[in-house]
Amino acid sequence: MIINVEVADPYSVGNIAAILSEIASRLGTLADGGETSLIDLKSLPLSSGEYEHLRFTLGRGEVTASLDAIGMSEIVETQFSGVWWITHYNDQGDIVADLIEIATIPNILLSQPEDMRTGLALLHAIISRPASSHD
Amino acid sequence: MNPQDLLYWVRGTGLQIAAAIFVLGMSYRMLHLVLLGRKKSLAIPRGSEWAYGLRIMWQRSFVLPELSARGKFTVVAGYIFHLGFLITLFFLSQHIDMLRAILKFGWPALPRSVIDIAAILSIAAMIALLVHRIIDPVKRLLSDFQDYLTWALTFLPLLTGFMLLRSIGFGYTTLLTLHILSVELLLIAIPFTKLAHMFSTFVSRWYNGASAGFRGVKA
Amino acid sequence: MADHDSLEHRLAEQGISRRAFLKFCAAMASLMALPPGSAVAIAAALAKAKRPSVIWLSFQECTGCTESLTRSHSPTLESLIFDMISLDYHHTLQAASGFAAEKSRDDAMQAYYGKYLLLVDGSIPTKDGGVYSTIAGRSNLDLLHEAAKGAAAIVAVGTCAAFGGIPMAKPNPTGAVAVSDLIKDKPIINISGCPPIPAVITGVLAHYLTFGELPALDELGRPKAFYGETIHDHCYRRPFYDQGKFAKTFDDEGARNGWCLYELGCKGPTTHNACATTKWNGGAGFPIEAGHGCLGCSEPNFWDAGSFYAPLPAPSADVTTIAEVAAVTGAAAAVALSALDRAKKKRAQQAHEKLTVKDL
Amino acid sequence: MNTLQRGINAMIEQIDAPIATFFTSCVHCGLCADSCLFYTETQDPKFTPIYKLEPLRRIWQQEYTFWGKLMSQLGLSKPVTDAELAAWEPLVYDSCTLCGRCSLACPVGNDIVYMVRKMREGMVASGHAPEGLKGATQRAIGLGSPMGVNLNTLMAHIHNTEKETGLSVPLDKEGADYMMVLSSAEIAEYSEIVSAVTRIFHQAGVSWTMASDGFEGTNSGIQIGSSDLAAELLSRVVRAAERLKVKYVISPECGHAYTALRWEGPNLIGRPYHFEVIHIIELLDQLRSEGRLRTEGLDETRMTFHDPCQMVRRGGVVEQPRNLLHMVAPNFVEMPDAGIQNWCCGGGGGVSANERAEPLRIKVFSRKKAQLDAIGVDTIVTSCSNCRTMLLDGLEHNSMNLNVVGLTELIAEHLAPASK
Repeated sequence: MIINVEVADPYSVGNIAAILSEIASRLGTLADGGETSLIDLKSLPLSSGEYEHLRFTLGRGEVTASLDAIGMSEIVETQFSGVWWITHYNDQGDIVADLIEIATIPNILLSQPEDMRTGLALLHAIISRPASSHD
Repeated sequence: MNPQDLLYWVRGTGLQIAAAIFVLGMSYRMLHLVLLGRKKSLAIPRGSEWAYGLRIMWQRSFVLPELSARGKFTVVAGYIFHLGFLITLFFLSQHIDMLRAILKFGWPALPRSVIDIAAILSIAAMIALLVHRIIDPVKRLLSDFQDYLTWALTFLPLLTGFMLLRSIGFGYTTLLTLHILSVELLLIAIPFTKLAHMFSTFVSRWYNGASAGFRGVKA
Repeated sequence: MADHDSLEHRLAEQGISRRAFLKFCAAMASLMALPPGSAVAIAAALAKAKRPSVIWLSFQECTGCTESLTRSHSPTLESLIFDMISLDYHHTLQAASGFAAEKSRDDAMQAYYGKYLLLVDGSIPTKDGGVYSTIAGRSNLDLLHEAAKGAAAIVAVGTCAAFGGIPMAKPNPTGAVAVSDLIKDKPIINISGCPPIPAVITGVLAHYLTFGELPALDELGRPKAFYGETIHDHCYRRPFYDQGKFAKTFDDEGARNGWCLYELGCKGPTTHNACATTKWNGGAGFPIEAGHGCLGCSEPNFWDAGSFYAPLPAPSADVTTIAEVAAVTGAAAAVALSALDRAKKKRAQQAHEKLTVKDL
Repeated sequence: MNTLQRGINAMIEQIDAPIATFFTSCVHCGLCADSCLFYTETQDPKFTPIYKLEPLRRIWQQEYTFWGKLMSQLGLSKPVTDAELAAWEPLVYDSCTLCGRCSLACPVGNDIVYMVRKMREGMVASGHAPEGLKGATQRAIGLGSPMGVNLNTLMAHIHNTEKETGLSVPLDKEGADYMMVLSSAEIAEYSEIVSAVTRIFHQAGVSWTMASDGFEGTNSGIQIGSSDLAAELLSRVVRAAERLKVKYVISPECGHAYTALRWEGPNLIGRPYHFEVIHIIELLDQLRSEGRLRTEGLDETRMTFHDPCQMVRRGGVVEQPRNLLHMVAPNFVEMPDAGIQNWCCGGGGGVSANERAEPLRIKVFSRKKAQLDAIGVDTIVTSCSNCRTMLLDGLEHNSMNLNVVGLTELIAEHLAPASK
């Protein structure tokens, strides 16, 4: 027996339009020199179809970055400049945070002063180390 | 009692109490009315009591004589209120769910947009009728406390129901509880107030029509 | 010394960068259902967070809550958090057994008296002195009272601990009650659900860990961040509800089209939980997404609130019988009282003094 | 029993299933006001029909409802007082002609006029009836006619008719088919009717008679609301008719006489008649349809017909007068609201006999005036002698120069000569 499962347009439920207009309004604010902002996709009621639809609509733009820190993170500028899709994964590859950031550059990509100082200390240690120690 | 228990109570025990009072009260009141009896006329009839009585029961809902502006207002607003109320009562899918659970049969619901319009119009008509009752000299003279009480008891289910559909104000659980509770208060009040006209109207019309039919009066 | 106990320090020791820490905080914010911008505040708070002792007592329960927690799909994060707590007693998870197990609990209770977090899953039978559930010969009732005394706060995990749950369902043969029915002098946080969403358990722990206090609670003691709104409020099928499009059976056109399950008994509108957004099984979905209505498991007495498949507006008790009895009673009363009225009318007719022209 | 107790007792007696149902159904919508001449022409809310029944409603509530009885037992209800009944007397008598228009208007179907009629039973028993109506009733009982006419007056008309027409007017003829009854207004003012029916019946070959002891059809007892007195008046006609063994009694051109004879009569005397009652207009239409009533010539005057309330709304006689008018009046036009919804002349239900009500009655004639102004006629035809008097009176007060004629007379004027 074949059960014909037909899914009517999963996008017709109207949640996508609301998210897109929210993104548009925030992007407008940013373009006018306003503040950056974040949308937590996990807090929104999205069916899997809608999620895919959102991903498809926003698309991929010019920049893609990845971060490897307690699991991978994927940072993608969507086809709309200033709208970034940030997905944090854990070691097992599960999504632990899924965010839309409206910013000139996502905060997570910026190098952190603490890390810079750690790096700097390490760099100094390398410089001050005698050449002989290189085995 | 937590909100869930309260909701459960109004859906169960509360409804049983309200239904019992409503059914007992109306069964008592309607039968009591008719059992008071009337003298059978000894005159020779010119027409049928039953046929014309039954006709007026139905017809009086539609045929009304010429009216003044204030009369027209009452009739139009009254129609809108009654129709809106009945449409929301009998054709909102949630209500059909409830009735199906009791009656073991159901019928198709009307689209939500129609229900919305009916509810809004009904609420607006009720408010207009209340204002009219206060400002119109005839209605003001006729009105007593009961007229305002029954207004409020009829208005509350409409209001809470509308708030529930549109998610206005409180949370769903609270609104659903308030809505069912207000319906229960209404049910309890019906047998003791002029709201009993929901049934007795048809008996009134029959008596009126029967009297006219007996004399061969054709309106 | 204290600094060395902080999460930030421990992370640094593990070679985790500040950027990774920020990522962790973003994940925490998402987990705790806090605004996404609060990651920075979390980072600041976590820098000072301490490692609390946790004692987990399991009473009249099915271990589903623990199962739920261990099936959690963000293990790295959980492990980070569990790194940050000292789970000193959990009789299902701990390695120790027998007297050693009980001893570790007693030790922790003494060592961290007044500071430890008490987690409870399962309801507590109270009938007949609480004999219906015992651990190592001691009743749950006894254990709870003892452990509660020194607890900083109690987390009731699962609907059984929070509201009595299934053991308390009618006819409740063991006299089961919720933690909050017995303990009145400690802050209690209810994480209801059957089972609760794992991320909610960890989210609440993370909140306690981060801010050192319990999150804001609703009137039933549940964290507002997760239970503040209903399933219905965030259900992706909500637009269908608003349009009045309902599945009538589990295999009709409406069901296939993903319409609202209200008429099939979905309790989403009256159920406060985060299933619709946090979802289950690593975000795979939640019951409604699988085509079944919400059972309302995170609400009190969900087991006794009528059929899972009866729509919300349906009466939760039999109205027909009572109405039939009422109709007959009313009719009988009408017959009896109208006889009195007719007698009154007859008396009036007998008392009638014939009017004559002299009376005018 | 004092008069108040007697009045209240009468109301308790009268309250029946219809009345209980009507009061149960009333939603205080006020629509009946619009149907009442006295409200529409004065805009005074106290003339709202259902309001006129307030004391009766209270008695129903206190005596016949569960809560009302409970409240009375607990002493929480306000009993109906004599002063209250006195205050309501003008509402129940002066501003109600028992026209029954409200009973057609009520959306919940209350037969309001039925209740007013019943309430008057209590009012008159409690001594609260208008003096004018009391006087009329006393004259009717004592002298045989509310207007004081007697057999001698009638005999004079009979003589004149016999002289004028050369026909004999049968009196006390046993075994006739029909017994003609007249209204006191006809005997007093519109005596042409005697000649008219004599000629018509002669042409049509109707076997008829009048009764020397039962010629007066007007029933003041019905108007004042006393079944006891109404029965006494009615029984005179019944006795005469049954003595003469007639098959039919002809109700005169008088609305309340028709109601009394046709509908209330058997109930007043407590048994069915041994004869049937037919209105003169019904009989004439019947003769017309049988070809026994033939007219000649037409009256070109623009004329209209005033439907008496008791004939149409309370009697069901609507088509018959029109059939007759079409025989002789080519320029007949209907008034607005003609037929079942026609407006009362303002003097029915005893109002015409109630001098106190006269200013109000004249005032509310404005409705009839508006109806007449709308069609611009020269002659009003009607089939109720009381309406006829009230119309003449109203026209005079409004300086309107219109003729008012009785339908039977109009037909008689155009009667074709006997063909054989």
